[in-house]
Amino acid sequence: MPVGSPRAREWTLEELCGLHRAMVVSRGIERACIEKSGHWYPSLGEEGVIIGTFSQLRPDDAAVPHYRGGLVVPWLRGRSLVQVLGCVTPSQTSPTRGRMYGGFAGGMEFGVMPFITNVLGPNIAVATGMALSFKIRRESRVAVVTFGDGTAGTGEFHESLNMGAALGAPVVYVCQNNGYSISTETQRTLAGKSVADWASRYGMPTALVDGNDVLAVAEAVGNFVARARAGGGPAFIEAKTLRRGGHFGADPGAYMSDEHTRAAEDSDPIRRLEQVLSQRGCEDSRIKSVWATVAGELADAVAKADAQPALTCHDLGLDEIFQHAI
Amino acid sequence: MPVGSPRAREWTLEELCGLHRAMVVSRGIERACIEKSGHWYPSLGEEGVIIGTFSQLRPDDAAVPHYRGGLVVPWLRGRSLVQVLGCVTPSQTSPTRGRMYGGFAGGMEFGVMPFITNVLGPNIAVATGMALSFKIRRESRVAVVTFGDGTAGTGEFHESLNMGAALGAPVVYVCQNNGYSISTETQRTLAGKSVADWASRYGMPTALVDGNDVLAVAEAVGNFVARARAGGGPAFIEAKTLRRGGHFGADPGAYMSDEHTRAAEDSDPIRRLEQVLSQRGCEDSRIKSVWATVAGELADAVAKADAQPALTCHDLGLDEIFQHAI
Amino acid sequence: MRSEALTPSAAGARAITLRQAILEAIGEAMEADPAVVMIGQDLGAFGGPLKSAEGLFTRFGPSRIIETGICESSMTSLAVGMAVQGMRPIVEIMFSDFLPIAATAIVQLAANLRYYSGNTGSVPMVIRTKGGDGPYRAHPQNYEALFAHSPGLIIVSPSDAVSAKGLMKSAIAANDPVLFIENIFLYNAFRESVPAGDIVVPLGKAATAREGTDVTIVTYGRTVRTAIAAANELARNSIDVEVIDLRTIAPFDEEAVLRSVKKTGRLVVAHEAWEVGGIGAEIVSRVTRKAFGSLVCAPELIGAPAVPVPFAEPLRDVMIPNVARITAAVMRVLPR
Amino acid sequence: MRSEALTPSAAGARAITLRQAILEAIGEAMEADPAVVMIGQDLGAFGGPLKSAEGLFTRFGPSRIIETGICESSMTSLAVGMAVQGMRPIVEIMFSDFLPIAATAIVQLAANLRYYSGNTGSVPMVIRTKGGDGPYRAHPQNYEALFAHSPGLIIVSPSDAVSAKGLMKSAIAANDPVLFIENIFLYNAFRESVPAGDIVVPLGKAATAREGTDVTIVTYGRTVRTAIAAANELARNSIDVEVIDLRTIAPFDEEAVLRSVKKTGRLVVAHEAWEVGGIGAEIVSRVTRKAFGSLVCAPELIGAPAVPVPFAEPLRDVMIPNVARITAAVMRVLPR
Ligand SMILES: Cc1ncc(C[n+]2csc(CCOP(=O)(O)OP(=O)(O)O)c2C)c(N)n1
Ligand SMILES: Cc1ncc(C[n+]2csc(CCOP(=O)(O)OP(=O)(O)O)c2C)c(N)n1
Ligand SMILES: [Mg+2]
Ligand SMILES: [Mg+2]
Repeated sequence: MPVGSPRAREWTLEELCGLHRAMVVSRGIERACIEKSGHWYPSLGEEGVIIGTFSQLRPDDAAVPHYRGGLVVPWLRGRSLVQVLGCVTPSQTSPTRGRMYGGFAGGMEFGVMPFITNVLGPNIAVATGMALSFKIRRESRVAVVTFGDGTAGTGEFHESLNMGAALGAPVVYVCQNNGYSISTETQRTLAGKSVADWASRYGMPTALVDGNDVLAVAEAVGNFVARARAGGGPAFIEAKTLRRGGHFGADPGAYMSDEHTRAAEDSDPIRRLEQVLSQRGCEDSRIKSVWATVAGELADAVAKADAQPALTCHDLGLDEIFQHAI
Repeated sequence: MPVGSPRAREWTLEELCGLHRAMVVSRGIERACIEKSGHWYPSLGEEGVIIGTFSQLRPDDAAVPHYRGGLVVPWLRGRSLVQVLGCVTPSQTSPTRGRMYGGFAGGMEFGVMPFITNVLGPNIAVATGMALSFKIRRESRVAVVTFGDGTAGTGEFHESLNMGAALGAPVVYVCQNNGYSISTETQRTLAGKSVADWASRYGMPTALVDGNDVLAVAEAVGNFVARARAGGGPAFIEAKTLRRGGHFGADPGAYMSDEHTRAAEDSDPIRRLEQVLSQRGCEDSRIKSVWATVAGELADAVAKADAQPALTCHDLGLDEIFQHAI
Repeated sequence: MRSEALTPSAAGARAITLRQAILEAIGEAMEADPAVVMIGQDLGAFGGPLKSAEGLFTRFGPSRIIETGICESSMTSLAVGMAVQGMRPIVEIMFSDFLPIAATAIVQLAANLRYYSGNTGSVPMVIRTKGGDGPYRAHPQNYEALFAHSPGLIIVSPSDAVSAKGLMKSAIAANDPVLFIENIFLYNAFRESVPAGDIVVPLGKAATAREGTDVTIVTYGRTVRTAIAAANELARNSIDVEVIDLRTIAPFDEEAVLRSVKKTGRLVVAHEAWEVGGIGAEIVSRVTRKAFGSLVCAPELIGAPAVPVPFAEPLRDVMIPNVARITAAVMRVLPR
Repeated sequence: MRSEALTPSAAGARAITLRQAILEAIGEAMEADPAVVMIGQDLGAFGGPLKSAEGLFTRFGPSRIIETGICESSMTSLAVGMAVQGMRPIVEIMFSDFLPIAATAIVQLAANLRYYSGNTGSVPMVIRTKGGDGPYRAHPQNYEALFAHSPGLIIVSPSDAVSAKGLMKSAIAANDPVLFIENIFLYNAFRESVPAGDIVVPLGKAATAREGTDVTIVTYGRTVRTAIAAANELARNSIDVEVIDLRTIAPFDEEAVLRSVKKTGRLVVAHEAWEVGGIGAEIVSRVTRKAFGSLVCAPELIGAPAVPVPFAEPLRDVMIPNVARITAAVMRVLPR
């Protein structure tokens, strides 16, 4: 959708600036993580899907983000940047206390599900179960889950959507389709037209959106979240985005097509929102200052996170495996 | 399809008689098994799918039958009725040698895959793998697998069809849809329109046929088998049938709708083929004699199978677990 | 009979089966706490496989007795999601054959969540299943050891109706995931006097099913009853066997086992599952490492030999620890 | 170094990593037999995770190096179907974390087929995976014990490049399913001299990685090398340790283990996996039952403590049996 095309809803400048800042923070977090480790799985360029999705939830809704780019989600709900970065430099005061790979940390205090197992798939069912709980208790909460296009090929995806539909769970499924599963162009291993086409066969409304248009994502998610909240049951969104670079930081992605790489550069979701902001009269300097401020906040957060007391062998927590010792 | 409606292919009287006899044998085997155990899972009334499907294979094709009604399939390929019944009264000379529940026996000597695990789902992938082997070796063989509508709800179903399609495996998937998964009307737990509709989304040709019309099944399977053999890749058939009675012999099926039960009685696939036979000039007495002959053969087979030397604790076969002792 | 010994003749006690005792625990828990729900296949009109959910659907309706299709893996993950959100789901895996399908959800998701989340989340969930050889000889798998290598998971298998009820109550009340294995052979094999209302049978604690001084038999589930029968037989020859019913298989009650072995000096472990790589190996290993000095001779382990569980009776009967096999093992650990 | 001792300085021997040795075995087997194919994710341009399939796609093309999506469960069942039809599939499960997803296919399908089919079928299949803690600390699971309770399945985990090549060749040649676990830490940690062409390293046979008379350490995989390092350290104090490298974890070489314990009378078992319910329990149990009289003191078991494997280095380092922990265990089994 070209910049400036008619939108499904009105966006205030404040809202737009909020989304922009969140995307800039997301990118900043990722850049900081890449610097820390070549084995970080960056979400650069996928901020449109991540922020577009998780900005549309109520604080009491359940957020179940994909592993790629999930670190920002608890921040959206109030986790400090020091704590966010602490997930990546585990210390005695960091949220994960070193137990999990930082990118999988989630934040249950903020209603954000961690990637407890790095098996791809189960979290789609987890989100469905969370939503089902809300329905059983007649709460007006919803669950939203994002997952990759590779993950959409698992049996868990199908079983979960089927259960969600059959049980009428208030859940919104969002496929963060970046075109790749590690080195595999998923169109090669996923037979058929699209993930959205699969999902539509479970009798739920589906939308195929430009994932690099954060507003399109937010509008689709917002609609479906409202629908689910009103008792309308589950819905599905396929948000097309593009992985910028290899699977992990140190992966040069030599197997990726030039086309893909060029398209990824060209359709940067942050730049696209900035064009909208300009059109809405937001000055360049104000946009630039967001980047600068965020950079400063992040540099500070990294420094503070790095300075936390290091873990020692005594922090293993042998007695924290059950609530009561068995 | 009403009796006598135009067929997709010509059937000789001999062919029709062959199908008829096979269905009568199938029903006779099942009746004998029900008598032996209340925990037999009968395929009464589902012979149209079973015989319609597995009669259309070449002897060197791979047959992977559903657990319900699978016992007849090796017989179609030459296993004696004594051996067939021997699966159910395990003895020293029976094919399974008592190791498996009779209904799961298969017959690998006849290219019929057993139900090695009673987990529903994996055999759909097994058949896909067999087909893929044929493709890799450039053999003109195909694999055909049947499975229930309950089984179609598993992730394995989706993953297998996706692999079959993506890899172009010469396999024909046949859903023996009898409306139930134990006590569950599957339309209640399977969201969406139909299993065929799901399957169609993997980009393979699909057909929805009346499973109680053995000729319709045979024609659809025959077409897709020929297509797969010619290198056309996988295809899917949903054959609608009706479970006649409970999940197992001793299950009264009190939860089943009267409608279902009446429809099952009314659409007996054997009776329907007999109408075709009559129209083709086959005399009633000839049809009756088939039943009588089969009944006699079965009584004889049951007696012979029962008379085989019983298993003892020495038949456990502790050294038959690996090819070479480890 | 043993059931007598275990059962206080409390007011409201009735003679019921192990299956009914478990159902009673579930029913009472569901009455008491709306967070308790059950999820599985064929729990409605069918009443669950082997009537494992009999009557519950009528009492609690479809929003608390949730029926799904065949999808054990995602169904279990879904229940984890419910548990994380404050429900207390009881996942019904029809038969233990299907546990491996849900292995990821159980071992990697449910068992790990509390620890990995730094105690910010927990999984109060029961995974109940039926396994072991039974009267109709289907679904004879004993897969408990596949799950006993997973810190964070509790595994329970009761041997009598009273403890079955109490353990199920404790399992539902626990704020950690419990795999609850119901032995098919025991399901309707006897009736025992079970008190109505709450019975407290704690997780993690073994019971001395029979006191004795000469030999310790450590066992669980169906084999507890076989061991008691063997002990009674041996008692006629003045051999005094102590039978420890683990009740909780993992983590097992090391203290109770060591206490008994320190008294008797002789250990026999018996279970229906395969000997190789089974629960018995862990028990023998633990006892040997922690009470080597108390052992006067090599421990004995009685379980299934290393072949897939066959179907036919004459073959299956060789697999299962019966009175003769257990008696012979006891004799082997005694001085000749 | 140990690699010297193991490696005949054959013509064509080159210094290669364990990863390369395994790749060489696979490449040679694929050259020799068109029935050998490989199936998994990202085996093509990517060369497999950690380059586990490097170069194979270029050599053998897409009909023999088969790429799938993320579907470990059905992919493994699919490979069973191929094996039944006379192929020799090598299933690549990227990391051992994903083994539980394929548990049904491995434990219930592949392991059971020969026996249940009365020897009318077989599953010549290798399931290869990478596991254990490694340089980049991801995918640190050690799930071998989850699969060592399954009669019909062979589990292998090599500790050096030569045996890695030989064992992979044997695994591919075997007409039964083999779970082949490649330790991530060892993957590129060293180069050893490996002969080109066939090396025969039989399945089911342990190797004496170091001869000794005082204490037996039974171990496998990465821990073999740690044990040797510990033994070398202890040798300075004139403690002479024998290190048994199981190579095949299940069924393990009981004879070799018992022979060594009968010689030394003292047993230490060490592995990276959790102590509780692990392979070590089976070894301690077996030795105790079969060679009780030879043991002069309680065996020691060194493995991971009972918490999910944490990520951060300071925590992970407590989990893994290092030289200090092994040395201390050896000291505990020696007279003071
Ligand atoms: C079940 C499973 N198989 C394999 C992996 C290894 N793996 C990690 S990331 C990844 C690619 C996932 O692709 P996608 O879902 O599209 O997410 P993306 O990385 O593109 O964000 C794979 C295969 C895994 N984590 N889980
Ligand atoms: C994975 C799995 N879950 C549960 C079962 C128990 N079970 C046995 S038969 C059956 C119903 C299967 O329904 P369907 O596939 O439609 O076959 P049908 O019995 O109708 O022929 C179920 C759930 C099973 N065998 N496997
Ligand atoms: Mg992707
Ligand atoms: Mg059905």
